[in-house]
Amino acid sequence: MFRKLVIANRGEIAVRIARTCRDLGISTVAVYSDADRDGLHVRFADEARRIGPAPSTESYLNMNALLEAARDAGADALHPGYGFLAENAEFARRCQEQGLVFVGPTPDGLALMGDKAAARRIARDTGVPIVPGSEAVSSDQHAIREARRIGFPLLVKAVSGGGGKGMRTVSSPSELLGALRQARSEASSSFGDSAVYLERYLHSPRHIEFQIMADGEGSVIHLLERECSIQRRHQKLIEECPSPRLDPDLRYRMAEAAVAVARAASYRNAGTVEFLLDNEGNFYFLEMNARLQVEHPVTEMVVGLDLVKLQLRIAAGGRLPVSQEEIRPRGWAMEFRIAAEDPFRDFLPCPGRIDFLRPAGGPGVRDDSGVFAGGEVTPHYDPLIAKLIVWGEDRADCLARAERALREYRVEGISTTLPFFRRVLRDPQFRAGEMDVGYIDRNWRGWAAESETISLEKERDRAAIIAAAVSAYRAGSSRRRRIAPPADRSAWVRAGLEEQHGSRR
Amino acid sequence: MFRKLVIANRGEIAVRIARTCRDLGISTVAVYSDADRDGLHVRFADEARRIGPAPSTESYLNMNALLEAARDAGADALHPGYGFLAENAEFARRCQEQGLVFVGPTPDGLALMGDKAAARRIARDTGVPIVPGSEAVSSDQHAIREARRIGFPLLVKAVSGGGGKGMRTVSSPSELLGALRQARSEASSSFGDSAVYLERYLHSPRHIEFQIMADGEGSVIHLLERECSIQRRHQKLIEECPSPRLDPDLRYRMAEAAVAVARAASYRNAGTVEFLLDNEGNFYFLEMNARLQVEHPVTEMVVGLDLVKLQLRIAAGGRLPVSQEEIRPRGWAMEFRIAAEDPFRDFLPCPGRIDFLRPAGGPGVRDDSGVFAGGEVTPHYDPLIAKLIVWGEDRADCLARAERALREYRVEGISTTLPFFRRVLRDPQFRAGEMDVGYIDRNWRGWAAESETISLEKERDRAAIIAAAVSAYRAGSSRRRRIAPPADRSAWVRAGLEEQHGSRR
Amino acid sequence: MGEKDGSLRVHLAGEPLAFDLGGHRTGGVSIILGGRSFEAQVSLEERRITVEVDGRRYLFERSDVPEVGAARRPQGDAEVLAPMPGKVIKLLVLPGEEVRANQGVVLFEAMKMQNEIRSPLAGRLVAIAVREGQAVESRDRLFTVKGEPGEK
Amino acid sequence: MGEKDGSLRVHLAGEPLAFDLGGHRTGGVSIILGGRSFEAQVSLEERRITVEVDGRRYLFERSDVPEVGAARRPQGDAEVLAPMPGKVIKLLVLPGEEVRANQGVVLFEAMKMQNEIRSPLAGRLVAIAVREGQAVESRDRLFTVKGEPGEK
Repeated sequence: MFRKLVIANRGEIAVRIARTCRDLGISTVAVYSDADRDGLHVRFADEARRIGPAPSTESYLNMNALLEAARDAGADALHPGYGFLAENAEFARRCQEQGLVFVGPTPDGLALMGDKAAARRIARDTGVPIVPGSEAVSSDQHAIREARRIGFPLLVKAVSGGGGKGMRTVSSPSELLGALRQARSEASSSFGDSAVYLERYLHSPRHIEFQIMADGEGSVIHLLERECSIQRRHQKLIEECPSPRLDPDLRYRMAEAAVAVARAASYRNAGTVEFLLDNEGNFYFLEMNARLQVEHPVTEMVVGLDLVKLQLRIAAGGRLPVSQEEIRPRGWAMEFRIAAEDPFRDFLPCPGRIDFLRPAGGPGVRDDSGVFAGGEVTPHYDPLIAKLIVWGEDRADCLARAERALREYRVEGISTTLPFFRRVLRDPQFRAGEMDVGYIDRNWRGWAAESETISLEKERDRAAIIAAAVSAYRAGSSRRRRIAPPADRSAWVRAGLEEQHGSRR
Repeated sequence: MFRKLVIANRGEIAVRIARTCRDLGISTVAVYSDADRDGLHVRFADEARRIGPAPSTESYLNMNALLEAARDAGADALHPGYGFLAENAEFARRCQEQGLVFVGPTPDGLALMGDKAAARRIARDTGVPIVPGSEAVSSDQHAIREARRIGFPLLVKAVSGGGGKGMRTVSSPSELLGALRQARSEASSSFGDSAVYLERYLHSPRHIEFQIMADGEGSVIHLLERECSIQRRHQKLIEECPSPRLDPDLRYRMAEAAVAVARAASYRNAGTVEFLLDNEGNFYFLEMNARLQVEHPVTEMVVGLDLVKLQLRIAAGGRLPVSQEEIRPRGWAMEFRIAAEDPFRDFLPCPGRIDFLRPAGGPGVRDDSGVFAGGEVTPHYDPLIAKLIVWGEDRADCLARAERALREYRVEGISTTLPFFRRVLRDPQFRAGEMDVGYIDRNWRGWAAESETISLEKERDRAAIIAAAVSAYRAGSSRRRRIAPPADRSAWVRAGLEEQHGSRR
Repeated sequence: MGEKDGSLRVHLAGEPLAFDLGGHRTGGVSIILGGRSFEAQVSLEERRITVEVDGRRYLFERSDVPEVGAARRPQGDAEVLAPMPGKVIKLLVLPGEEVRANQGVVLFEAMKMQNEIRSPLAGRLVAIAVREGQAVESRDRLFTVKGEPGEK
Repeated sequence: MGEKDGSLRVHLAGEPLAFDLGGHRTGGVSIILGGRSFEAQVSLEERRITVEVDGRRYLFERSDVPEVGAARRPQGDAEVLAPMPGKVIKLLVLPGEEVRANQGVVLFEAMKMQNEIRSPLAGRLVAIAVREGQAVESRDRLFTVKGEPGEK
């Protein structure tokens, strides 16, 4: 096994990787930009090295700085996490040249899967259905030609992309060039590669993906699927394992397809084969993510294995320690991505200081936070601050526990996606497992508006809310210095305080 | 299922019960003494009722107040948790008379198992070996006679006891009456019953217990054993499931004995059959705890079931939803009882305000806290503030994760048992699974002393510690108002700051 | 309304109510009212107090502080402020041009996500206060739209 | 020793060392020194600073504050203080009686656990400052033991 490993990432995933390294006795080297000196990942590592100023292009995407840190620290391995350079073949190659084991696929494997167009060809040649689309588009003219062939609506996607970054939906020809520009710009700043391609937009499919593990020695297994249809702008917000949609037969066929693609690509290490599933039960290969996914914990909860540990074993030249037959799933798991975003302002990112943090706990609850009370969420990086993972004996049990855990969870100081999740958990459709990638766009705007209106049945409920507001109002001046409390109460509008005012007589 | 349930307890176990009730859609009523208005259990319940002043005899042991709260709230069930009135047959009977379902054994079952002497008779009659001892002793004279028969060393134990309360070790006749006095007094204030009995003291046995579930309709199953040998003054500090000592044959024989005792007693609901195991592999029935145990989560992690949910189902008249064959254990779990006690001052309880709390997280970690940052640990009740539960694929994995989790865990403002656990985890004997009930007495004093001496190999380590001390020293005056920082640095002794001082030249 | 020993008395529609307020303000306020226990999370912002109880959310808003993002001025104009710290990537409309309601005016990047800041109303873009590549703070003015006379 | 921008310079045995101290004091101090990262938990008490790093614990103690539980006075006497808030259950020795070192003098209950507060030295119990049933605060005086002349 490795002696010392550089974690070329930040936030919750750097913390996640550090944890497994500690479990295995591997010494860890955290890297940090100037904005992350006080990051939790710095504290959870055995060593820490500054790699540059806040902008990611000068730090977490800075290959030279990362490789130098690894050299100086005397590391023998590097885990890239997800995002940043995780799927960058050049970076993997440069690690290799420096004698540093890159925990992930081979550079060739990365180049292959990183080229989404090439990955699609492999799937097609393996007999796995794909969504109609283009190769990488070389120019605006090329894009216009391809778009005409594919038809609208369509998607612009980053060739090196993932996590919804560098991806845009285009519903009519007039939007194409603007979307291309945005996608290229975002792709460039996120992945250091501005190349994009086009793909037909399927109407409200489900997003279902299979976790693959391959040791490069011939063993390729899958660790079930994940249902990731709850997305906003192609970013997943809730994932679950297994999918409520799959029956054993469909699961079997999709898993076979996923394993076949990985085999055809001579894939090594952890990977995820993404599919779209339409409501007739037809599935289409979308792409293969050649890295650990954000949502890997739901799989871990159900199969009882540590995916980062498996990654490290494989990277260290080991064989897969489990066979397909030994994978025995138990129960149901869901993940909620707690992000510093305000769901009531169109999911606008909102960095700031976390004044109070009380993660949920108790049976079936796992907390993967990248932050701590008193810490700062910087505006420089992804707004994901923590992942709440919930396990239950079955989906109903998991839903009940998730509702409880979301109710317990407290983050103060910044807005988060928690209120969004609480609302989704009350939706009968979600509870019935009925969802597709259009779920949030269809539902959230209405729900957000509904919660903005005070419409309480019971006077007592209303009174409790007023009491809370009054109490906060009073405590406010002493506790929150950055925000001036309103000087004049009569300036407050809407029912709340007015009611109270009116009831004084 | 029940509509509304009173949780007749406080702290982490009240929180634990509230969680499962939420999962099942049962409305909960918390009860609180004046010292617990700001307890976490009040926040996690749907209703809350004051039951009296801080002393437990006037609140959590006050049957009238509890029954009145239940009546006023219109509850149809009551869960007693552990300790307090959990094993009080009279209380269970009074609940029944009031039409309130007591979540636990029948009043008769409680009376039977609550009378430890009667329980021993049942075990003996079922053919299960017992530790030699007395019936309840009626007077000091009776005790002296019985003690002579049993021989020294011996144990004084509360008839209604549990959790090491009202229990004393007596190594010679001269200590007997003092121990009786203390045990009676403690038993009275903890359980409202001062009766005690005597039992032979076995030299360094293991404490191993089996989790039983019985539906009172004929189904009695066991959910494996728990190893609970890491005890101090008969209070468990670390528990694990399964036990590293049991092989399949011994496990089978002990489980059979445990189930036989429960059957013979026509036991209903959750219970725990405790055994002592000597190093020749002989086991002795100790007692049966007729309630949920503090350490039940390690079982939950391994069998994948919610024991509180099973308790509620059985209490509501349901059959056991699983058979013995369906219990499929997975992996290994350990629990660490984080108590407000200073292990470096002979585990002296140390109540106070929790300034900062960062429970451990990540894969395999479950947090069952009864407190939150900013909350107060009152001097009135048990010092247990949180339980850290860790699961791993096997014992080695569990140990590694436990070490990591203990390292992450931060509690500021009060002393806790965390440093004790960190030290135990470094002990090769513990890691090898070699332990008995004398483990702490044999080892801890030496370890505590060792950690008080500064003996660092590397100058740099020493420097880091000095830096931390200096940094805290500077921050201290502004942050901790209750403690005056030392005015004169030269008054500080021991190596630390002197070293720094000396190195200034 | 009166307060004594952490309890709060309010008369609501003539009926007196006694609240019992917990002592801790961070981590949410614990409220006991008529036997029911609530944990309310309250956040204070310049323009509003948000109270969240049992997963439901209630707003108390001020009328005298301009709304972030799109504050309608009395005259029918809108002054649009930066919703958070970030960077102006691109200006999508030139000063003096007409804009439709909800049309993107500024392409804005924050936390690696690009968002279009849109015009809240149809009218004419009369002023842009930022340039491409500029870093802005929360509530910095981005642009001003003068409403169409007919729309007022 | 000097400090600048969260960094701290110390000369140790002539060798200059640059620490990088994190900005947050609660939740432990983050220290980076020579590439190594430490999270130190520090607790301040009246008599000592405890620093815990990587599961190891280091004490810095003051010599001029009497120790709780058993503070030896210069004359060879010991004044024993309550270690925490609690209740005196029973007095086990009468004033004027002889006590052995480590003999229990007061039976003390706190957090439902009974503990004997012991004499730190052999000698005579010269004063008891509490009565049975009395509630005491942390650091209240419990009793005083006068050491045996020979023991001094």
